[in-house]
Amino acid sequence: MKIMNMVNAINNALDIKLSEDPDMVIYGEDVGVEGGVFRVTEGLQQKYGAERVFDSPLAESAIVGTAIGMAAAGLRPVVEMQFCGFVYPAFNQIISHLARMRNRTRGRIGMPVVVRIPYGGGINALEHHSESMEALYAQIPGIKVVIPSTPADAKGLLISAIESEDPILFMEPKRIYRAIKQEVSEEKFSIPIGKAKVVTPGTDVTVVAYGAMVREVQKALPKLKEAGISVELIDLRTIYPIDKVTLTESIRKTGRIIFVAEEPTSFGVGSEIIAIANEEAFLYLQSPPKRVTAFDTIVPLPKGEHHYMISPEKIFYEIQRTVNF
Amino acid sequence: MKIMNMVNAINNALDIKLSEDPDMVIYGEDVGVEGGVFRVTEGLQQKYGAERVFDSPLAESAIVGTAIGMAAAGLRPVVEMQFCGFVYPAFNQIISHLARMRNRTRGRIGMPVVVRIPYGGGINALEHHSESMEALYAQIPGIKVVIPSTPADAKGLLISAIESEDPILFMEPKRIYRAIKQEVSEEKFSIPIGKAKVVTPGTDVTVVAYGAMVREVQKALPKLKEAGISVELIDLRTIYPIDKVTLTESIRKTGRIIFVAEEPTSFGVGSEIIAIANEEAFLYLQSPPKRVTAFDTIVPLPKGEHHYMISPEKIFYEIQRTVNF
Amino acid sequence: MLKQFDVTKSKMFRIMDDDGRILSDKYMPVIDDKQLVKAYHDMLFARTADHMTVSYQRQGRIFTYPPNFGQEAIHGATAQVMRYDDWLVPAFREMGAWLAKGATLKDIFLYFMGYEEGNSWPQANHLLPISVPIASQLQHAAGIGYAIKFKKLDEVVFAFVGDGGTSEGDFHEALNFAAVWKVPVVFVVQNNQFAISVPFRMQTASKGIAIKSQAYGMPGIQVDGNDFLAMLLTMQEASEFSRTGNGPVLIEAVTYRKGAHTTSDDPSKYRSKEEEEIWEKKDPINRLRNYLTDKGLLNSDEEARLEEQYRSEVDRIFVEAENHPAYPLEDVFKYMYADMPDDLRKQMANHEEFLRWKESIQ
Amino acid sequence: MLKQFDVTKSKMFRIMDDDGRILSDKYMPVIDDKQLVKAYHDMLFARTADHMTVSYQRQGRIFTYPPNFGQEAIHGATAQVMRYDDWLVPAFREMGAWLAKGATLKDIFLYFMGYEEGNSWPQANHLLPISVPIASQLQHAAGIGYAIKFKKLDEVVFAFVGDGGTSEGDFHEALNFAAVWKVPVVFVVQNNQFAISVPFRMQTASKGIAIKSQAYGMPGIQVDGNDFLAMLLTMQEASEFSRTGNGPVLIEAVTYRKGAHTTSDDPSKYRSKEEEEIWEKKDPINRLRNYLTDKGLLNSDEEARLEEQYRSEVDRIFVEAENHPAYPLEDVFKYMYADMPDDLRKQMANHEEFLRWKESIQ
Ligand SMILES: Cc1ncc(C[n+]2csc(CCOP(=O)(O)OP(=O)(O)O)c2C)c(N)n1
Ligand SMILES: Cc1ncc(C[n+]2csc(CCOP(=O)(O)OP(=O)(O)O)c2C)c(N)n1
Ligand SMILES: [Mg+2]
Ligand SMILES: [Mg+2]
Repeated sequence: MKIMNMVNAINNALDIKLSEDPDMVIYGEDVGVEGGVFRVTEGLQQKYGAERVFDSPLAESAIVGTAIGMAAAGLRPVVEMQFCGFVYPAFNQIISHLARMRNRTRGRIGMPVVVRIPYGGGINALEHHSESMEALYAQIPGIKVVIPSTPADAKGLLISAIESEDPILFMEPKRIYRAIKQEVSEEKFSIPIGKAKVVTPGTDVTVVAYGAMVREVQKALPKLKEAGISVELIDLRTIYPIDKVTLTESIRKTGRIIFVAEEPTSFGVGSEIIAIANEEAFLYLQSPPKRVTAFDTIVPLPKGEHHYMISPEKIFYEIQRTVNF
Repeated sequence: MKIMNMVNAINNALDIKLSEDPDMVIYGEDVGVEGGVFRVTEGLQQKYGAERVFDSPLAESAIVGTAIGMAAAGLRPVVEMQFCGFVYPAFNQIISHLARMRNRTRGRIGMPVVVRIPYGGGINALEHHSESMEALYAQIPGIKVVIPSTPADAKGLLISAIESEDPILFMEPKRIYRAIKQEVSEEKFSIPIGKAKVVTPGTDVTVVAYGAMVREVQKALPKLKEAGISVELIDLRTIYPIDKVTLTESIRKTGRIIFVAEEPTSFGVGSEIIAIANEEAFLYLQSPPKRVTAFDTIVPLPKGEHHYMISPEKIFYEIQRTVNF
Repeated sequence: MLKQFDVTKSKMFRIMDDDGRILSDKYMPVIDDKQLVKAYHDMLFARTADHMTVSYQRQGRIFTYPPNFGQEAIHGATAQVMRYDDWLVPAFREMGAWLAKGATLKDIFLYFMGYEEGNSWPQANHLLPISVPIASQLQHAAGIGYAIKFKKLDEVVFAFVGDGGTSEGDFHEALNFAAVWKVPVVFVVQNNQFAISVPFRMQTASKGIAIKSQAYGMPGIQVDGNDFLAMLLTMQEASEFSRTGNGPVLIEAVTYRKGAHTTSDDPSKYRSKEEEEIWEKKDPINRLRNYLTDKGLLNSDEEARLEEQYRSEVDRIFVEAENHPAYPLEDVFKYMYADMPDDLRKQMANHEEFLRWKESIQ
Repeated sequence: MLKQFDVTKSKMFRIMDDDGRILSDKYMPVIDDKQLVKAYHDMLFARTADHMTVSYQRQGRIFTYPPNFGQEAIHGATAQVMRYDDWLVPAFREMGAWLAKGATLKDIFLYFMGYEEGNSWPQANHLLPISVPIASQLQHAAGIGYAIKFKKLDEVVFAFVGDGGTSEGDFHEALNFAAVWKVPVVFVVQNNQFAISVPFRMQTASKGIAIKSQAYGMPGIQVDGNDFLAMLLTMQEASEFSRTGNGPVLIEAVTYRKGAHTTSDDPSKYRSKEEEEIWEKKDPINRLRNYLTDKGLLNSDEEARLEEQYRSEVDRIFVEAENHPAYPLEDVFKYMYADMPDDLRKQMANHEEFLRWKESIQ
């Protein structure tokens, strides 16, 4: 075991898979020589050579588009989009090809491609560097969306993602890239995609979160305990396909559900969680499912971001109100 | 009054606004000489000249991107994306600029741009020509999404859209481009954006639909009536911002809500409708809100499309089950 | 020719004139007579199938179809140079090339009848499916090129796009990546003068498409796409160039879309009969026929017999395709992911329940 | 020069050598001495502000900032040709040009401190905001160009992008549209040799960027972007060309990003000291200073005084920006739409309720 932050853990997962699978390649803007603007791929080009870990020209559509071709020809590309706000030029390749190639060819051409996307706010960044638009991707039939909340999860989920025969958007909560450190095994291990994790069992209310928000909920837990509220915290881990079994069991037990995320409120993952709560546990619901999510606005620049980001206080406040409904 | 189908009505709205506003221009692929692949802009180039109604090179990103520049410089562009499946190359311009320019410049540069998008299935089309991905757009902070269900609505809503100071994605249900004919005034009139319409008042269940699905629900109404079920049919008309007042009133009255749409089920407009029902009318709900929506799959090619499209029978079936919950 | 061609100055490369007479035999492709006749027959077969598909569509037996009429020499020449392990990355208007790569006509029919199956081409090696989003497929070609180079394979990618497609950003990015990576991709632009109704001069202000190769530091050539011999030599040289590690090539094949854009389109709205007549004189099959006839390699009786044979073959295949089993519900779900997620399984089950109810009330 | 320049052959256009000595006065921009000195001072001011901004960032008084160090001659030349009604479409590394267009330094500071306000530039005419998504802004420029032509105005658009940006599809589409529409846009590529860590040679296999103009049928020119005089002549000719109805121009201004990509970047990871030293000798301000000194137009005492004055002016403005009022909650919502939708109003009210609660428990 070794103390790792999420950057180390992702780097370690990439390293393990590169050493195991000669057909795996990594590329994107600045991922080669520099090791990525977040240093996630640091050292990998030196270790595996510039044919397997390399810088590409500055064009997101072609980064994903060429990965599709590589996958069709038997490689396993793991590509990086530099920031969540810069995936959009690749949107057409993602939705029209990456997500559709398997179905279009009746299973003949699968797309074992991982697209890594650092996302989310809270780092005082420039415009377009702080968005949480995971719902955009979760709704695309044909891809899966995975978001880790700890270094160990990042490693285990990324290894599963790279081994998956399906295209995975692997969204990395950059705010906690270095903020959380924990012991992580240096051995290879994987965590299954499509399974949520009960972080803290509880009885009064189910709180669903993922990514950087899991930690924010955890920060609110002591106060909630003080207030006599027993929270069952679920880390979704996979946004699509959602683990409805774990969710439903928990909601049926607690009768209350609160969704916490950085994303804008409307048309988000939270809407889907509420829909699931209704479809699967309607008769168990004791209060309206609640979204503790960002405004339906553009993420403000740093000086205004505190208004926008979800704080542990706000989480506490909303949970308390829901339980007292 | 004149009998018009939706193509005629949209053409008429464009004609009225072109004649009124010398700064309005229309362009896109094949919209000029040919009048569009659906003939929506037919005759307009002849009438207003090739500087105001014209063909552009084949590049959706630049069609939207240049419209942004034109709007910044005082024009009012109405651009066409040829099919719903071909908007994606323009996704970056839509989400990163069209939706953000006003906020970015603290209101100094507004974006009075209309992007017309024929969308939806049921026309035996090739791949990528049948999608209903309105939720992708509805969730983008900074734009509005409008979908008409009749010729008259198309005209009135489009006139509002063109006059709006905000960017509007105007999604046209191509399946009913020519299928519905009605009397439409040739005079100028407008229908407000952001207001839903109660198509049929009723007491047992609220059914929310828009676009081509309004007609499919209407087809199911006689049988539902026979079965003794009184349906309040609401045509959403605007997907964002949703008219929560009309929705809430209706749900509180009927206690039941069913959402009918062509879109994939998960992470869709339906999820948001269910969230609204919970947030605004939780204590009134007598049965779980229900989505009668498409599978979370890619729209099948024509030979499989009947499996995928929502039929009046399925609408009847689901409504009956919900009412009998 | 490729080496000599100067995209900033040279005129379109041709070997034969509009009547199929050799203009200059300075550059001639190497191909033996038998193979040449076979190439001609393959083009004839493709044209026959194409024409018949259009009429099936008119009869309502097939959905929208984009005719290949007039562009057969490009596909015929490609067919001659593509090896079994080479890759073909189609747009949607290269039927002759698909067939050469191993796609069956039945599959092609199934596709345009509305079955995804028809786009999976199990008999073909290294053939990507038809790609509808314009120009997007070129990036796949660049990626395949990378894989070939990475694995040190002896393969070339042939990637197709139309003149309209050169305006898309994906065209630019694909050519740029392929050139920076120096990978074996032959980009073939079928400049058929139109993108649906939009004429080429409204697509770009550049002097043609071949010159765009300058932007990427790759060789380019503008060739008469209706001149089978010029097209063949160009494809031979380009594929050789790419195969031997010199990176990508851009070919502008100048041709004319003699038919409609698709069966839903009416060209009379946007182009003149006169223009169509000018191009009628440059028909690629007529030109090759004249050339072969002059060389004494064709026999018109046999050709009539062949066409007859092709027609009945096409029709037999079409009827076979028409008798394809119905599209099962499961097929909507089955190929979305390697393993079907529970959610999809449940959505299918719910729908089956509905179908049972529907049946029960009838 | 623009007319004479052959992108396929000509060497980079320069007027002065690395020491500021005139290589040839065959092509010289028309500018009077006073104006020339002013241009120099403006560049000096921009550099002073740039350096100080970097140090404010190091002091934690400002967030991420992309230094302009080394690229000032491009902005200085642009400043000289832009008229009040001309448009400037920035990327994010042209501070001197923004200032010339009427942006205030205070606004620029506000922006990099994290206020959108700083990007709205109320004092500037026809200046678009800073655009972060690489190359996307070029399409806006083409659209503005269309509006200018449509309204028959006497205006030109100056649109900026980096060398990395030329790889994006949006670059291609923007230049193509502008050329097809024949609209007055001067596209300026600041080829500063790097896109963050990626060197230019990995960005494209073409012989530079100017040659890419061939793909669009527009004139192109490669100019020494650290040579103020060459840059000025080029901008004069290009804007004149566009202004008189001849359509767009592509300028490749060859320069060097002497600083880091942004204040979060460390160039020592990917480039050598030797390379940096080579470019140090080509510094645009030093070269212009040498030229002006040789002409007897500068006085080193005055310059020292000026720099001192600039520093205190910049600092005064920075402190003013630092004292800008806090960002009100309402500003998050207020500018999303022309009229605030009920939903946003409610989200704001809910948040205010939470804030009241939070206050109440403290
Ligand atoms: C991204 C995208 N935009 C629009 C379309 C609709 N469309 C289909 S074919 C076509 C014209 C293509 O022209 P060209 O590239 O010249 O090919 P051709 O049809 O002439 O073979 C258009 C606009 C599409 N399929 N994809
Ligand atoms: C679409 C997009 N992708 C990625 C980024 C992240 N990014 C910011 S600047 C930059 C490099 C830009 O290089 P270049 O165009 O040469 O401009 P320079 O920074 O050298 O001025 C990158 C990759 C971005 N802002 N937008
Ligand atoms: Mg064409
Ligand atoms: Mg650069």
